[in-house]
Amino acid sequence: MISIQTEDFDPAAEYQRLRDSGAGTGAIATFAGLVRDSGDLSDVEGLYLEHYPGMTEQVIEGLIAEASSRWDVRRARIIHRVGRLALQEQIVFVGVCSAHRSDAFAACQFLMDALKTSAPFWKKEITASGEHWVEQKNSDVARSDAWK
Amino acid sequence: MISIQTEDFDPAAEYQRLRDSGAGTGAIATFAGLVRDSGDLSDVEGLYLEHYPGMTEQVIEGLIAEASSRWDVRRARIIHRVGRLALQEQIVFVGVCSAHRSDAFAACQFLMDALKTSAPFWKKEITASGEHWVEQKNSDVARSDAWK
Amino acid sequence: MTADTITIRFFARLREELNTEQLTLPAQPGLTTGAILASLAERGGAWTQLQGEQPVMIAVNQTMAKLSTEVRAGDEVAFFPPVTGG
Amino acid sequence: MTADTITIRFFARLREELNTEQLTLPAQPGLTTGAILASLAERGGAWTQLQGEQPVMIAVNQTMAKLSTEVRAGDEVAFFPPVTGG
Repeated sequence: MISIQTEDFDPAAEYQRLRDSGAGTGAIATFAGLVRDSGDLSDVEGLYLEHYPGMTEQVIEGLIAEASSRWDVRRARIIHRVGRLALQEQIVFVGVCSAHRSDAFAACQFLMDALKTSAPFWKKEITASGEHWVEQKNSDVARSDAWK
Repeated sequence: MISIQTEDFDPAAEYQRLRDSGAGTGAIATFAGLVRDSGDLSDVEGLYLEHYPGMTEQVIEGLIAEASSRWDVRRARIIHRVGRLALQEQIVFVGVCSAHRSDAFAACQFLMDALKTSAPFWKKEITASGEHWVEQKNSDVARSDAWK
Repeated sequence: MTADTITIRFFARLREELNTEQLTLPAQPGLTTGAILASLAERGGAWTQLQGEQPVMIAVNQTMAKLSTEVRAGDEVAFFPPVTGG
Repeated sequence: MTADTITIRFFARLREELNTEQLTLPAQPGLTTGAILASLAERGGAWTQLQGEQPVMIAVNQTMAKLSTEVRAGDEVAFFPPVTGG
Protein backbone atom coordinates (compact mmCIF):
# COMPACT_ATOMS: atom_id res chain seq x y z
CA MET A 1 0.00 0.00 0.00
CA ILE A 2 1.23 3.44 -0.97
CA SER A 3 0.36 6.84 0.47
CA ILE A 4 1.65 10.21 -0.70
CA GLN A 5 0.41 12.78 1.78
CA THR A 6 1.05 16.11 3.44
CA GLU A 7 -0.09 14.79 6.85
CA ASP A 8 2.19 13.10 9.33
CA PHE A 9 1.98 9.33 9.77
CA ASP A 10 1.97 6.95 12.75
CA PRO A 11 4.69 4.28 12.53
CA ALA A 12 3.13 2.41 15.47
CA ALA A 13 -0.12 1.88 13.57
CA GLU A 14 1.81 0.88 10.46
CA TYR A 15 3.88 -1.63 12.43
CA GLN A 16 0.73 -3.11 13.91
CA ARG A 17 -0.80 -3.58 10.45
CA LEU A 18 2.36 -5.30 9.22
CA ARG A 19 2.32 -7.52 12.29
CA ASP A 20 -1.28 -8.57 11.65
CA SER A 21 -0.32 -10.23 8.36
CA GLY A 22 -0.66 -13.81 9.55
CA ALA A 23 1.06 -16.62 11.42
CA GLY A 24 3.72 -17.05 8.72
CA THR A 25 5.22 -13.61 9.39
CA GLY A 26 8.51 -13.92 11.24
CA ALA A 27 10.22 -10.65 10.43
CA ILE A 28 9.29 -6.98 10.18
CA ALA A 29 11.83 -4.46 8.93
CA THR A 30 10.99 -0.77 8.94
CA PHE A 31 12.76 2.41 7.97
CA ALA A 32 11.83 6.00 8.73
CA GLY A 33 13.53 9.09 7.36
CA LEU A 34 13.50 12.33 9.36
CA VAL A 35 14.33 15.95 8.47
CA ARG A 36 17.92 16.52 9.57
CA ASP A 37 19.56 19.80 10.51
CA SER A 38 22.29 19.37 7.91
CA GLY A 39 22.09 18.09 4.36
CA ASP A 40 23.63 19.85 1.34
CA LEU A 41 23.45 22.93 3.57
CA SER A 42 24.02 23.18 7.30
CA ASP A 43 21.54 24.92 9.62
CA VAL A 44 18.61 23.44 7.73
CA GLU A 45 15.34 24.62 9.26
CA GLY A 46 12.98 22.58 7.13
CA LEU A 47 12.28 20.99 3.78
CA TYR A 48 9.85 21.50 0.96
CA LEU A 49 8.98 18.34 -0.96
CA GLU A 50 7.46 18.39 -4.43
CA HIS A 51 6.26 15.35 -6.38
CA TYR A 52 4.70 14.36 -9.68
CA PRO A 53 1.21 13.15 -8.71
CA GLY A 54 0.17 9.99 -10.52
CA MET A 55 3.62 9.09 -11.77
CA THR A 56 4.93 8.78 -8.19
CA GLU A 57 2.35 6.18 -7.24
CA GLN A 58 2.94 4.28 -10.49
CA VAL A 59 6.71 4.16 -9.96
CA ILE A 60 6.39 3.01 -6.34
CA GLU A 61 3.88 0.30 -7.31
CA GLY A 62 6.47 -0.94 -9.78
CA LEU A 63 9.15 -0.98 -7.08
CA ILE A 64 6.94 -2.99 -4.71
CA ALA A 65 6.16 -5.43 -7.53
CA GLU A 66 9.88 -5.82 -8.20
CA ALA A 67 10.65 -6.34 -4.49
CA SER A 68 7.86 -8.95 -4.27
CA SER A 69 9.29 -10.84 -7.23
CA ARG A 70 12.80 -10.91 -5.75
CA TRP A 71 12.07 -11.62 -2.09
CA ASP A 72 9.41 -13.13 0.13
CA VAL A 73 7.31 -10.03 0.81
CA ARG A 74 4.09 -10.70 2.69
CA ARG A 75 3.16 -7.03 2.92
CA ALA A 76 4.91 -3.77 2.02
CA ARG A 77 3.91 -0.29 3.10
CA ILE A 78 5.31 2.97 1.79
CA ILE A 79 4.37 6.44 2.98
CA HIS A 80 6.03 9.57 1.60
CA ARG A 81 5.16 13.05 2.71
CA VAL A 82 5.15 16.13 0.49
CA GLY A 83 4.88 19.87 1.10
CA ARG A 84 6.54 21.79 3.87
CA LEU A 85 8.24 19.80 6.66
CA ALA A 86 9.89 21.14 9.81
CA LEU A 87 13.09 19.88 11.45
CA GLN A 88 12.82 16.34 12.86
CA GLU A 89 9.51 15.68 11.15
CA GLN A 90 9.01 12.26 9.56
CA ILE A 91 9.49 12.27 5.77
CA VAL A 92 9.22 8.68 4.65
CA PHE A 93 8.26 5.25 6.00
CA VAL A 94 9.03 1.89 4.44
CA GLY A 95 7.85 -1.26 6.20
CA VAL A 96 8.10 -4.86 4.99
CA CYS A 97 6.99 -8.08 6.62
CA SER A 98 8.22 -11.46 5.52
CA ALA A 99 8.68 -15.03 6.73
CA HIS A 100 12.44 -14.46 6.99
CA ARG A 101 14.62 -11.64 8.24
CA SER A 102 16.98 -11.62 5.26
CA ASP A 103 14.05 -11.00 2.90
CA ALA A 104 12.50 -8.33 5.13
CA PHE A 105 15.81 -6.44 5.37
CA ALA A 106 16.65 -6.76 1.67
CA ALA A 107 13.22 -5.69 0.44
CA CYS A 108 13.04 -2.75 2.88
CA GLN A 109 16.49 -1.52 1.93
CA PHE A 110 15.91 -2.04 -1.80
CA LEU A 111 12.66 -0.05 -1.62
CA MET A 112 14.34 2.86 0.20
CA ASP A 113 17.32 2.90 -2.17
CA ALA A 114 15.14 2.67 -5.29
CA LEU A 115 12.71 5.30 -3.96
CA LYS A 116 15.60 7.76 -3.68
CA THR A 117 16.61 7.47 -7.32
CA SER A 118 13.43 6.45 -9.18
CA ALA A 119 10.39 8.07 -7.60
CA PRO A 120 9.67 11.63 -8.78
CA PHE A 121 10.14 13.56 -5.54
CA TRP A 122 12.28 16.67 -5.19
CA LYS A 123 13.55 18.13 -1.95
CA LYS A 124 14.33 21.75 -1.25
CA GLU A 125 16.28 22.68 1.87
CA ILE A 126 15.15 25.78 3.70
CA THR A 127 17.57 27.77 5.86
CA ALA A 128 17.37 31.19 7.50
CA SER A 129 19.34 32.62 4.60
CA GLY A 130 17.48 31.03 1.72
CA GLU A 131 16.37 27.93 -0.14
CA HIS A 132 18.25 25.36 -2.18
CA TRP A 133 17.09 22.42 -4.31
CA VAL A 134 18.93 19.32 -3.14
CA GLU A 135 21.24 17.71 -5.72
CA GLN A 136 21.05 13.97 -6.40
CA LYS A 137 23.93 12.18 -4.67
CA ASN A 138 26.24 9.89 -6.60
CA SER A 139 26.29 7.65 -3.52
CA ASP A 140 22.50 7.25 -3.78
CA VAL A 141 22.74 6.33 -7.45
CA ALA A 142 25.49 3.82 -6.66
CA ARG A 143 23.44 2.22 -3.88
CA SER A 144 20.42 1.93 -6.12
CA ASP A 145 22.48 0.53 -9.03
CA ALA A 146 23.95 -2.09 -6.69
CA TRP A 147 20.55 -3.85 -6.61
CA LYS A 148 20.54 -4.39 -10.40
CA MET B 1 20.48 -0.01 25.73
CA ILE B 2 19.87 -3.72 26.22
CA SER B 3 16.94 -5.53 27.81
CA ILE B 4 16.53 -9.26 28.29
CA GLN B 5 13.04 -9.84 29.59
CA THR B 6 10.10 -12.22 29.76
CA GLU B 7 7.59 -9.37 29.26
CA ASP B 8 6.43 -8.16 25.85
CA PHE B 9 7.76 -4.85 24.51
CA ASP B 10 6.25 -1.84 22.77
CA PRO B 11 7.97 -1.04 19.44
CA ALA B 12 6.08 2.27 19.26
CA ALA B 13 7.65 3.51 22.49
CA GLU B 14 11.07 2.26 21.35
CA TYR B 15 10.72 4.06 18.01
CA GLN B 16 9.75 7.27 19.79
CA ARG B 17 12.85 7.08 22.00
CA LEU B 18 15.07 6.54 18.96
CA ARG B 19 13.39 9.47 17.24
CA ASP B 20 14.06 11.75 20.22
CA SER B 21 17.81 11.42 19.76
CA GLY B 22 18.41 14.90 18.38
CA ALA B 23 18.24 17.06 15.27
CA GLY B 24 21.09 15.19 13.59
CA THR B 25 19.07 11.96 13.32
CA GLY B 26 17.95 11.36 9.76
CA ALA B 27 17.31 7.64 9.70
CA ILE B 28 15.74 5.03 11.95
CA ALA B 29 15.93 1.35 11.02
CA THR B 30 14.12 -1.22 13.11
CA PHE B 31 13.70 -4.96 13.02
CA ALA B 32 11.27 -7.14 14.94
CA GLY B 33 11.21 -10.92 14.99
CA LEU B 34 7.95 -12.79 15.63
CA VAL B 35 7.15 -16.40 16.51
CA ARG B 36 6.30 -18.14 13.22
CA ASP B 37 4.12 -21.20 12.71
CA SER B 38 6.92 -23.07 10.95
CA GLY B 39 10.62 -23.27 11.72
CA ASP B 40 12.62 -26.50 11.93
CA LEU B 41 9.21 -28.08 12.54
CA SER B 42 5.85 -27.18 11.02
CA ASP B 43 2.75 -26.56 13.15
CA VAL B 44 4.80 -24.72 15.74
CA GLU B 45 2.57 -23.57 18.60
CA GLY B 46 5.12 -21.61 20.54
CA LEU B 47 8.72 -21.23 21.59
CA TYR B 48 10.71 -21.56 24.78
CA LEU B 49 13.78 -19.31 24.95
CA GLU B 50 16.65 -19.92 27.36
CA HIS B 51 19.65 -17.62 27.84
CA TYR B 52 22.85 -17.30 29.85
CA PRO B 53 22.19 -14.35 32.18
CA GLY B 54 25.11 -12.00 32.44
CA MET B 55 27.01 -13.32 29.45
CA THR B 56 24.14 -12.39 27.12
CA GLU B 57 24.23 -8.73 28.13
CA GLN B 58 28.03 -8.70 27.89
CA VAL B 59 28.03 -10.15 24.37
CA ILE B 60 25.35 -7.75 23.14
CA GLU B 61 27.17 -4.76 24.63
CA GLY B 62 30.20 -5.87 22.64
CA LEU B 63 28.12 -6.11 19.46
CA ILE B 64 26.73 -2.58 19.95
CA ALA B 65 30.27 -1.29 20.57
CA GLU B 66 31.43 -2.96 17.36
CA ALA B 67 28.49 -1.52 15.37
CA SER B 68 29.22 1.94 16.79
CA SER B 69 32.85 1.72 15.73
CA ARG B 70 31.95 0.68 12.17
CA TRP B 71 28.98 2.95 11.46
CA ASP B 72 27.43 6.21 12.57
CA VAL B 73 25.18 4.94 15.37
CA ARG B 74 23.50 7.68 17.39
CA ARG B 75 21.52 5.24 19.50
CA ALA B 76 20.97 1.48 19.44
CA ARG B 77 18.31 -0.47 21.26
CA ILE B 78 18.09 -4.23 21.64
CA ILE B 79 15.35 -6.14 23.39
CA HIS B 80 15.27 -9.94 23.51
CA ARG B 81 12.60 -11.94 25.23
CA VAL B 82 13.13 -15.22 27.04
CA GLY B 83 10.81 -17.86 28.48
CA ARG B 84 7.66 -19.18 26.89
CA LEU B 85 6.33 -17.34 23.82
CA ALA B 86 3.10 -18.02 21.92
CA LEU B 87 2.59 -17.89 18.15
CA GLN B 88 2.96 -14.40 16.65
CA GLU B 89 4.42 -12.97 19.84
CA GLN B 90 7.34 -10.57 19.49
CA ILE B 91 10.73 -12.20 20.21
CA VAL B 92 13.34 -9.59 19.45
CA PHE B 93 13.64 -5.87 18.62
CA VAL B 94 16.65 -4.10 17.17
CA GLY B 95 16.44 -0.37 16.52
CA VAL B 96 19.19 1.96 15.34
CA CYS B 97 19.13 5.67 14.64
CA SER B 98 21.80 7.42 12.62
CA ALA B 99 22.44 10.51 10.55
CA HIS B 100 22.33 8.41 7.38
CA ARG B 101 20.16 5.59 6.13
CA SER B 102 23.02 3.39 4.94
CA ASP B 103 24.51 3.36 8.47
CA ALA B 104 21.14 2.75 10.13
CA PHE B 105 20.40 -0.22 7.85
CA ALA B 106 23.90 -1.70 8.09
CA ALA B 107 24.12 -1.43 11.88
CA CYS B 108 20.60 -2.82 12.40
CA GLN B 109 21.23 -5.76 10.10
CA PHE B 110 24.69 -6.46 11.53
CA LEU B 111 23.27 -6.48 15.07
CA MET B 112 20.51 -8.93 14.13
CA ASP B 113 22.88 -11.23 12.23
CA ALA B 114 25.48 -11.17 15.00
CA LEU B 115 22.84 -11.66 17.72
CA LYS B 116 21.76 -14.90 16.01
CA THR B 117 25.22 -16.46 16.12
CA SER B 118 27.00 -14.83 19.10
CA ALA B 119 24.53 -14.15 21.88
CA PRO B 120 23.85 -17.11 24.21
CA PHE B 121 20.15 -17.69 23.53
CA TRP B 122 18.64 -21.07 22.70
CA LYS B 123 15.26 -21.64 21.15
CA LYS B 124 13.04 -24.66 21.59
CA GLU B 125 10.07 -25.16 19.28
CA ILE B 126 6.89 -26.45 20.87
CA THR B 127 4.33 -28.39 18.84
CA ALA B 128 1.27 -30.46 19.78
CA SER B 129 3.39 -33.61 19.46
CA GLY B 130 6.47 -32.50 21.37
CA GLU B 131 9.39 -30.16 21.76
CA HIS B 132 12.59 -29.73 19.78
CA TRP B 133 15.70 -27.63 20.34
CA VAL B 134 16.31 -25.54 17.21
CA GLU B 135 19.58 -26.27 15.36
CA GLN B 136 21.88 -23.44 14.38
CA LYS B 137 21.51 -22.68 10.65
CA ASN B 138 24.51 -22.64 8.35
CA SER B 139 22.84 -19.73 6.55
CA ASP B 140 22.83 -17.72 9.80
CA VAL B 141 26.51 -18.44 10.36
CA ALA B 142 27.28 -17.41 6.77
CA ARG B 143 25.34 -14.15 7.13
CA SER B 144 27.14 -13.35 10.35
CA ASP B 145 30.56 -14.25 8.89
CA ALA B 146 29.89 -11.96 5.93
CA TRP B 147 30.25 -8.93 8.24
CA LYS B 148 33.83 -9.89 9.19
CA MET C 1 -5.36 20.41 -23.95
CA THR C 2 -7.00 19.29 -27.19
CA ALA C 3 -6.38 16.10 -29.12
CA ASP C 4 -3.78 17.66 -31.43
CA THR C 5 -1.50 19.12 -28.77
CA ILE C 6 1.12 17.82 -26.37
CA THR C 7 1.19 18.92 -22.73
CA ILE C 8 4.62 19.75 -21.34
CA ARG C 9 5.13 19.84 -17.55
CA PHE C 10 8.10 21.01 -15.51
CA PHE C 11 8.94 20.16 -11.90
CA ALA C 12 11.08 21.39 -9.04
CA ARG C 13 14.14 23.50 -9.92
CA LEU C 14 13.25 23.50 -13.65
CA ARG C 15 9.69 24.68 -12.90
CA GLU C 16 11.07 27.52 -10.80
CA GLU C 17 13.90 28.59 -13.10
CA LEU C 18 11.74 28.48 -16.24
CA ASN C 19 8.92 30.08 -14.26
CA THR C 20 6.65 27.62 -16.06
CA GLU C 21 4.59 24.79 -14.69
CA GLN C 22 2.95 23.68 -17.88
CA LEU C 23 2.67 24.58 -21.58
CA THR C 24 1.21 23.02 -24.69
CA LEU C 25 2.86 22.46 -28.05
CA PRO C 26 1.34 21.35 -31.33
CA ALA C 27 1.82 17.66 -32.15
CA GLN C 28 3.91 16.85 -35.23
CA PRO C 29 4.60 13.55 -36.96
CA GLY C 30 7.84 11.98 -35.72
CA LEU C 31 8.30 14.50 -32.88
CA THR C 32 10.67 13.25 -30.14
CA THR C 33 11.24 14.48 -26.59
CA GLY C 34 14.77 15.43 -27.72
CA ALA C 35 13.37 17.66 -30.47
CA ILE C 36 11.03 19.32 -27.96
CA LEU C 37 13.96 20.06 -25.62
CA ALA C 38 15.95 21.50 -28.53
CA SER C 39 13.15 23.80 -29.64
CA LEU C 40 12.45 24.95 -26.06
CA ALA C 41 16.17 25.66 -25.52
CA GLU C 42 16.01 28.12 -28.45
CA ARG C 43 13.86 30.39 -26.29
CA GLY C 44 17.13 31.53 -24.68
CA GLY C 45 17.75 32.60 -21.08
CA ALA C 46 17.00 29.92 -18.48
CA TRP C 47 15.60 27.71 -21.26
CA THR C 48 19.07 27.05 -22.68
CA GLN C 49 19.76 24.73 -19.72
CA LEU C 50 17.41 22.18 -21.31
CA GLN C 51 20.31 21.40 -23.61
CA GLY C 52 23.06 22.27 -21.17
CA GLU C 53 25.30 20.17 -18.98
CA GLN C 54 22.82 19.53 -16.19
CA PRO C 55 20.91 16.32 -16.82
CA VAL C 56 17.21 16.66 -17.60
CA MET C 57 15.02 13.66 -16.81
CA ILE C 58 12.15 12.90 -19.17
CA ALA C 59 8.82 11.16 -18.62
CA VAL C 60 6.17 10.51 -21.27
CA ASN C 61 2.72 9.69 -19.93
CA GLN C 62 4.26 9.32 -16.46
CA THR C 63 6.80 6.70 -17.52
CA MET C 64 10.53 7.41 -17.74
CA ALA C 65 11.53 8.09 -21.35
CA LYS C 66 14.58 8.87 -23.49
CA LEU C 67 15.56 11.67 -25.86
CA SER C 68 14.54 9.44 -28.74
CA THR C 69 11.05 8.67 -27.42
CA GLU C 70 8.38 9.68 -29.93
CA VAL C 71 5.52 11.83 -28.73
CA ARG C 72 1.97 11.80 -30.07
CA ALA C 73 -1.00 14.15 -29.80
CA GLY C 74 -2.57 13.94 -26.35
CA ASP C 75 0.65 12.82 -24.66
CA GLU C 76 1.89 14.33 -21.41
CA VAL C 77 5.62 15.02 -21.42
CA ALA C 78 7.46 15.99 -18.23
CA PHE C 79 10.95 17.41 -17.78
CA PHE C 80 12.59 17.48 -14.37
CA PRO C 81 15.91 17.36 -12.51
CA PRO C 82 17.22 14.07 -11.09
CA VAL C 83 14.94 13.02 -8.23
CA THR C 84 15.87 13.56 -4.58
CA GLY C 85 13.10 12.06 -2.44
CA GLY C 86 13.20 9.56 0.37
CA MET D 1 31.54 -22.51 45.30
CA THR D 2 34.74 -22.08 47.25
CA ALA D 3 38.00 -20.55 46.07
CA ASP D 4 39.57 -23.89 45.10
CA THR D 5 36.79 -25.17 42.84
CA ILE D 6 35.56 -24.47 39.33
CA THR D 7 31.86 -24.06 38.57
CA ILE D 8 30.61 -25.84 35.45
CA ARG D 9 27.29 -24.77 33.89
CA PHE D 10 25.26 -26.37 31.10
CA PHE D 11 22.58 -24.76 28.96
CA ALA D 12 19.70 -25.69 26.67
CA ARG D 13 19.84 -29.16 25.04
CA LEU D 14 23.00 -30.10 26.95
CA ARG D 15 21.44 -29.11 30.27
CA GLU D 16 18.41 -31.26 29.49
CA GLU D 17 20.26 -34.29 28.11
CA LEU D 18 22.84 -34.33 30.94
CA ASN D 19 20.06 -33.55 33.39
CA THR D 20 22.55 -31.20 35.02
CA GLU D 21 22.42 -27.44 35.36
CA GLN D 22 25.57 -26.95 37.34
CA LEU D 23 28.37 -28.89 39.04
CA THR D 24 31.68 -28.08 40.69
CA LEU D 25 35.08 -29.63 40.06
CA PRO D 26 38.33 -29.23 41.97
CA ALA D 27 40.79 -26.79 40.42
CA GLN D 28 44.10 -28.24 39.20
CA PRO D 29 47.23 -26.55 37.90
CA GLY D 30 47.20 -26.35 34.07
CA LEU D 31 43.60 -27.56 33.76
CA THR D 32 42.02 -26.68 30.41
CA THR D 33 38.38 -26.63 29.28
CA GLY D 34 39.30 -29.45 26.88
CA ALA D 35 40.54 -31.59 29.77
CA ILE D 36 37.33 -30.91 31.68
CA LEU D 37 35.25 -32.03 28.68
CA ALA D 38 37.34 -35.19 28.33
CA SER D 39 36.96 -36.12 32.00
CA LEU D 40 33.20 -35.42 31.95
CA ALA D 41 32.80 -37.56 28.80
CA GLU D 42 34.23 -40.50 30.75
CA ARG D 43 31.05 -40.54 32.82
CA GLY D 44 29.46 -42.37 29.87
CA GLY D 45 25.85 -42.21 28.66
CA ALA D 46 24.73 -38.78 27.53
CA TRP D 47 28.04 -37.37 28.76
CA THR D 48 29.97 -38.97 25.91
CA GLN D 49 28.50 -36.34 23.52
CA LEU D 50 30.84 -33.79 25.14
CA GLN D 51 33.56 -35.38 23.00
CA GLY D 52 31.28 -36.43 20.16
CA GLU D 53 30.56 -34.99 16.73
CA GLN D 54 28.13 -32.32 17.84
CA PRO D 55 29.96 -29.07 18.50
CA VAL D 56 30.09 -27.90 22.12
CA MET D 57 30.55 -24.15 22.67
CA ILE D 58 32.69 -23.08 25.63
CA ALA D 59 32.65 -19.93 27.73
CA VAL D 60 34.99 -19.12 30.61
CA ASN D 61 33.82 -16.38 32.93
CA GLN D 62 31.11 -15.50 30.41
CA THR D 63 33.52 -14.97 27.52
CA MET D 64 33.79 -17.38 24.57
CA ALA D 65 36.77 -19.70 25.02
CA LYS D 66 38.62 -22.54 23.31
CA LEU D 67 39.51 -26.14 24.20
CA SER D 68 42.98 -24.91 25.14
CA THR D 69 41.79 -22.18 27.51
CA GLU D 70 43.24 -22.65 30.99
CA VAL D 71 40.88 -22.58 33.93
CA ARG D 72 41.69 -21.38 37.44
CA ALA D 73 40.06 -21.79 40.84
CA GLY D 74 36.94 -19.63 41.09
CA ASP D 75 36.32 -19.60 37.34
CA GLU D 76 32.89 -20.22 35.84
CA VAL D 77 32.99 -22.54 32.82
CA ALA D 78 29.92 -23.01 30.62
CA PHE D 79 29.26 -25.63 27.94
CA PHE D 80 26.38 -25.21 25.51
CA PRO D 81 25.14 -26.00 21.98
CA PRO D 82 25.56 -23.44 19.17
CA VAL D 83 23.28 -20.49 19.92
CA THR D 84 19.93 -20.00 18.19
CA GLY D 85 18.42 -16.75 19.41
CA GLY D 86 17.11 -13.72 17.54
